[in-house]
Amino acid sequence: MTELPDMLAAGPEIFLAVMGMVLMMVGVFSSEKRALGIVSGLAVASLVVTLASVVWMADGRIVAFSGLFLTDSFAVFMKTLVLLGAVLVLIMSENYIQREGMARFEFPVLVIYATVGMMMMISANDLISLYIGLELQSLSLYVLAAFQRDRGRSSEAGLKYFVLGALSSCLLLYGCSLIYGFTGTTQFEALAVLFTGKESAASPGLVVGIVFLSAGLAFKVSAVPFHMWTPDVYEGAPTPVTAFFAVAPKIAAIALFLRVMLEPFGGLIDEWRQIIVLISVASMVLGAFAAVAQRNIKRLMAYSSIGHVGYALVGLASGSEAGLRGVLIYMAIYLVMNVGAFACILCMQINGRMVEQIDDLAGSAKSHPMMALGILVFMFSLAGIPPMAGFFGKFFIFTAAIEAELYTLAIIGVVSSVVGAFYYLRIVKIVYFDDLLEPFDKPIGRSLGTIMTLSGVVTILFFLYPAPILDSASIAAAALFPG
Amino acid sequence: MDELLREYLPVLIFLAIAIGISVAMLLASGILATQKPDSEKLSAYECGFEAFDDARSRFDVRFYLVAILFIIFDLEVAFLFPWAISLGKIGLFGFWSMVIFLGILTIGFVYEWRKGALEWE
Amino acid sequence: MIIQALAFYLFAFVAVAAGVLVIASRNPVHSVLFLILAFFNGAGLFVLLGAEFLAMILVIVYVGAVAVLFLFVVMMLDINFVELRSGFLQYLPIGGLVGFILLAELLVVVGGWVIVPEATSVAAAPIPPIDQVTNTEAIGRLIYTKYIYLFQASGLVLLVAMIGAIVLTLRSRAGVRRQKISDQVARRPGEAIEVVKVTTGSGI
Amino acid sequence: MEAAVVFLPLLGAIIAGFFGRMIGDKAAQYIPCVLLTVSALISYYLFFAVALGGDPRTIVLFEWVTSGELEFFWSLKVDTLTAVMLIVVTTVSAVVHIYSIGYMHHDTSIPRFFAYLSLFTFFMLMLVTADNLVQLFFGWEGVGLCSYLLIGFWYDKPTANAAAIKAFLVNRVGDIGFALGIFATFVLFDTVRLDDIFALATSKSDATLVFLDIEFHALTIICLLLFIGAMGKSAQIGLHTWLPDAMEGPTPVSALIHAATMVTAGVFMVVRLSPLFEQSDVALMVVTVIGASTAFIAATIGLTQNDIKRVIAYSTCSQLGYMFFAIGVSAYPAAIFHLMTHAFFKALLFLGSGSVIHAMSDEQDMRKMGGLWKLIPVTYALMWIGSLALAGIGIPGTLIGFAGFFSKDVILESAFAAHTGVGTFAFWLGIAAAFMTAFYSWRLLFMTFHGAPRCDEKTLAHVHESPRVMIWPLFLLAAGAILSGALGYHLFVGDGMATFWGDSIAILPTHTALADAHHVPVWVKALPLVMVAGGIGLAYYMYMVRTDLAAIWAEKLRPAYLLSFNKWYFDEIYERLFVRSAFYLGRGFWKAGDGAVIDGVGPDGIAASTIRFARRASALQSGYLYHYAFAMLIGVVVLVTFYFFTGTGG
Repeated sequence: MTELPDMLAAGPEIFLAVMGMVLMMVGVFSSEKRALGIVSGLAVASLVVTLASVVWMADGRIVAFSGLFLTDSFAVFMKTLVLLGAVLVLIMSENYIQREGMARFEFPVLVIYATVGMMMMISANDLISLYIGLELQSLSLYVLAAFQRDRGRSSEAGLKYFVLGALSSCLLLYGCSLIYGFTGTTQFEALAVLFTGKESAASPGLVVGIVFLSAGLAFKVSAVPFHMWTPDVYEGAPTPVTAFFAVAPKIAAIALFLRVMLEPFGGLIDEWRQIIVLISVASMVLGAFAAVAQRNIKRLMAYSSIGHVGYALVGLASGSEAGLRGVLIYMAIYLVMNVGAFACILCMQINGRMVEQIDDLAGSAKSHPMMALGILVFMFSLAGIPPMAGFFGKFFIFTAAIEAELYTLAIIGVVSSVVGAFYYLRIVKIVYFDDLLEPFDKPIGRSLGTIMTLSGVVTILFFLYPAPILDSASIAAAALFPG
Repeated sequence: MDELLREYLPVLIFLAIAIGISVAMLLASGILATQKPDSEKLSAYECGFEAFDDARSRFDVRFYLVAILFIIFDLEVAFLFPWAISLGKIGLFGFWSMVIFLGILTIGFVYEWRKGALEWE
Repeated sequence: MIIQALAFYLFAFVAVAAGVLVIASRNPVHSVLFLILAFFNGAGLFVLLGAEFLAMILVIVYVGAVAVLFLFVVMMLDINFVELRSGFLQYLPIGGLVGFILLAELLVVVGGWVIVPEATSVAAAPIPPIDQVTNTEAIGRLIYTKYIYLFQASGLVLLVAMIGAIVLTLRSRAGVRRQKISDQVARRPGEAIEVVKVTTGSGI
Repeated sequence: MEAAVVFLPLLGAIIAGFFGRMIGDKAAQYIPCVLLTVSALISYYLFFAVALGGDPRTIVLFEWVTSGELEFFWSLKVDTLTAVMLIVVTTVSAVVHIYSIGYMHHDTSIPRFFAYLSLFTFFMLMLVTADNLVQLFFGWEGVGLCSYLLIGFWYDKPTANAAAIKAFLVNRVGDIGFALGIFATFVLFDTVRLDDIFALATSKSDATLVFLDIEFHALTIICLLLFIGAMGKSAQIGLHTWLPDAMEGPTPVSALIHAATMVTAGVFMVVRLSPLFEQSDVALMVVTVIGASTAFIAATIGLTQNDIKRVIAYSTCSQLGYMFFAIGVSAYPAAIFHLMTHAFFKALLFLGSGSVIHAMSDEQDMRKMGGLWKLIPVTYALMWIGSLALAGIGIPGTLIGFAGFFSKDVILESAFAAHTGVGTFAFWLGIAAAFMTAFYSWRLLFMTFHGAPRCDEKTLAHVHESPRVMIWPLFLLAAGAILSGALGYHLFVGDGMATFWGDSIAILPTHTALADAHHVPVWVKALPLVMVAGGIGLAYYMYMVRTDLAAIWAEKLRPAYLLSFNKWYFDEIYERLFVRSAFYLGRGFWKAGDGAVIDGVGPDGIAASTIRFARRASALQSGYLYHYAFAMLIGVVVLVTFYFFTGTGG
């Protein structure tokens, strides 16, 4: 029987879900015009409150709801990132949704429920709660992707994402059922108990189950070869939604990936390491190469995110605490960089019309020096050029990989990041050295400007005062490696 | 196990009979009735015209909406059966948990109503 | 027992055949109908397993709702299925190959079927004996209390599904006059009709 | 407050640099001056509080890096040593700032100049207040950067650019040594925080580093590496070639950076790390030898130079040599003492020569001067004071004398009192250098101010005393040049020494050179003075009485003269050894390596293949749903198969 303290552990999630319903009611009962304004304001507020409570309630490892739900410092770290991403994206998107004919109060509500789903994923402690959280999140995301229902590309994106997502869910479920069939349990602790130090426990069937499971997860983090949806969806979806896709769900899915692989199946690392290595190499290489040919900035960001996932998976493949720490730091930095980059992309509109071609950026340094500077900073950081924050993310990952003696992986990673730098820098070149074709509109919204500046400053000055992120990352990493 | 299945035996027999009868009817009409088909007879009857186009026309998306809403509440109802059976065992806690569940879906219902998704213009 | 075996083979065979036909049949509406048939037989198999709740759910939800939905979808987007199918053959070889490999591997898996020895020790919720507690009740005892977290979460999933359906498909069309019963009832002749004196010879 | 000292200059730099245009030249000049004066005053307060009050302190600003066992903070360590450096740096810097208002008034980019100047001061203060090696290195590189910017301040002058680049490169050589030293320190001590290092120093005194399977005495290696860094900054022999060329920069810069502060950073660093150096006799010996040779060789070069600023530059070089061999005999206080006095009188000399140059409308060649003393009497007097201080005139055994007298003599005495081979070597070279110093100082005075004017009428016509804003600061420095020695003697190297320095300087009890310095035979005390007098006399004879003598001797001792005049051919040798070969190497790499291999295979090759690959990769993106789904299925199958072939459990 579940008692109240159990519920308290999931307090933030419950609060957010309830707030979601409240917002729906507020939305439907307030007048058409004012609904969106009120609801999005409230949504941001409640997300912030949730963030605060997550951080405030963080104390050690609590298992609740008869082992279905778990919160520990790892979960707290990841939830913080996810909530931050959600809040920032909501704030950034306000102008856009007003303009682009998607001014409906369901947008913030769906964002909230997606966030609830992600939080459930992050603190899932059981294959079933993993799946439920995943579905809640994905379902909201499918709708968000197709939110601009009158634009063909948006609906197409939604449909593609939905169908492929369903397929990936099938794979994931099939994996889960194999695992359940071979072990008779879905609980992470129980699985961990079964596998600690017993290679014998790994029957091929079980590992095939794990492979299917990781295939499903790989789809959610858009790792090769399950990445195909990413470019189309990123391009088709409304830009704020793309920004959301690029940060929050990705971080949540990575968190899930890490937890599933390291906690229940940590004992079987020699079984799955090869597979993770394969996926990560493929992602890094494809992310680096395919992006070069892109003309559309959102597609480019899609490939870049594929590449970044590849790097993150390097940390997972190393399977050590250092590696995990690396991934956490990487995701934190990744969040900042991408929010900033998308803030810049959201500035790209020519007399009221959004533009997405890279060539539209040509020479914007002359008309929008600040935005251009932002792009410069974020592209450098994404390319991992010191002393930008992005460099340190890669640095920690690769050092971990080398400690784990995955030399080839590290080398491939470095090489592909070099190739990656090629297209990031190409953007900078276009921004600064090409001739100005048609200036973007001024002024960019205040919220956009603020977010851009903030994340830019963080990106540049990270190296001066990295301690908070590094420390909390180490604490979070320690949570998955008890003892 | 067995008696469980034995409970289902009538259903099985019923199925068999139903299938048997329908097959029999088809066969009977096939065998007994006289049939001289030609193209005109087989063509779709549209008051003497040639058929204009494919019989399948696009549905209005609203059917789809209704169908989805139907599924959702269908599922909700499906959850009620086990609850009803085991209510004695699961006590107050179980009761309230179902109430909360219904509450959530009621919110959705209110939302639909206000949005006017339930009325057929 | 012979009946049981017969029933099993009947259901299983029909299910597989229906499954094949879902893919094979040219007319998508037929495919949906075959799907329904497959569902039915699946339900039958569940019954044979003693999981009658699942069987009923399968019939109610899948046959009753999902299949209908599929029909709508198929009706809604009138794609020329013939040309969609045209690519089918050129993918057949590689598709067959992939399917074959997958099958082989799964066979290997099933061949190497060893349940982890301690599996039973860690089982989450031991299943009560079927002859005392029907599996419907067994489920009922668990999902509302032990698994309340998942139960409410699935409630949220349904809620999101509602929102999604409405957001994506509901559009209020202009120029539709809704029926407002209260207004109609409250209506008085005075508001509706006007008595006009008409002098002969001159029109209104 | 400690923070204020350090960050006020930064504030000034920011204001002058970023808002210079906005607020106009005037403000851009005055604001940094005011800020610096304030920070100077505060640092005097700190000097009394910390050094005399004897309470050293460390202020943690904020955490910088914590990664594994590598952890350190941004923090300000203020002990006696730092306090002394603070007053030296801020005072000279403030003076130079004010002086520059006058000196640069006709320049076009005043805000930039002041921004650089203040920025330099900030980095210098960062350097002296560092409490860990990394922060030290931060300041170290910062001052290097600023010196580069300031030497090349007149970037339209090709010589200036060349000099700037040369300074930068030569310093890099040193910095590599320094950086390696820091790494080695971290390897040995697992920390870069100075206090921890000092605490561990004795315990590690016979630790060894294994490199290429050869065991080295760890601390010796570390100290030598660090000392290479110091040599670069402080222009010790071998790495000194950049200093004279650095005179291409504006004169205030030469005064501030290349006489008073930056070049002494090396000395400061070594003294700061005295606990390490004390542990390694070999390192100390090296330091002594290098220092003494520098003092000697630089002095010989100074004899024959004709550019007024270069003469002073070489004298700076040789004075730094003095400081180093003082360190070498572990008379650290003496070194710092000399550092302080030298800062005053050398800045005075530079600014004085600056005002000469100003008066001569930017003429720097002494052969074109002469007979100026009537025209610019104040500057003349100031130059005299500076030279007297530099030569070290004073009455032994009393507290009467110019600053240089006390500091230099105590150095020589402790070198003698060290009673080691190298000590004696240093002593005699020092004596010789003292003689030459006196000679070239007065040669400078006579050639510049006396005899018949050798410049053309026009220049002579408007030779004028510099404006007040340039003269007044000099008086301050002059006061320092006269008094600082007498005032500081007791505290710095006298009986007050122990209490004054506290534990900011560590000297092994076995190293008693400085203590013994006070009881050396009389002739040792007197000898320097005699030499100096001789030097002055000779200079007078050669440049006032028999003016033709110089030429004749130059003829007679042609080889020696040429050797000295061509600065011992250092530049030429380096040109041959490094620069040329580097050029050949570089060209080789560029043509063969870069052009053929790298570009061919690398950028161009990769870029080409990348684009080809990219086309393929994005061709996969057909946009058809069922292609994607299919790809996913294939992916799963591939993964499972892959597992079956690689996985261990299969």
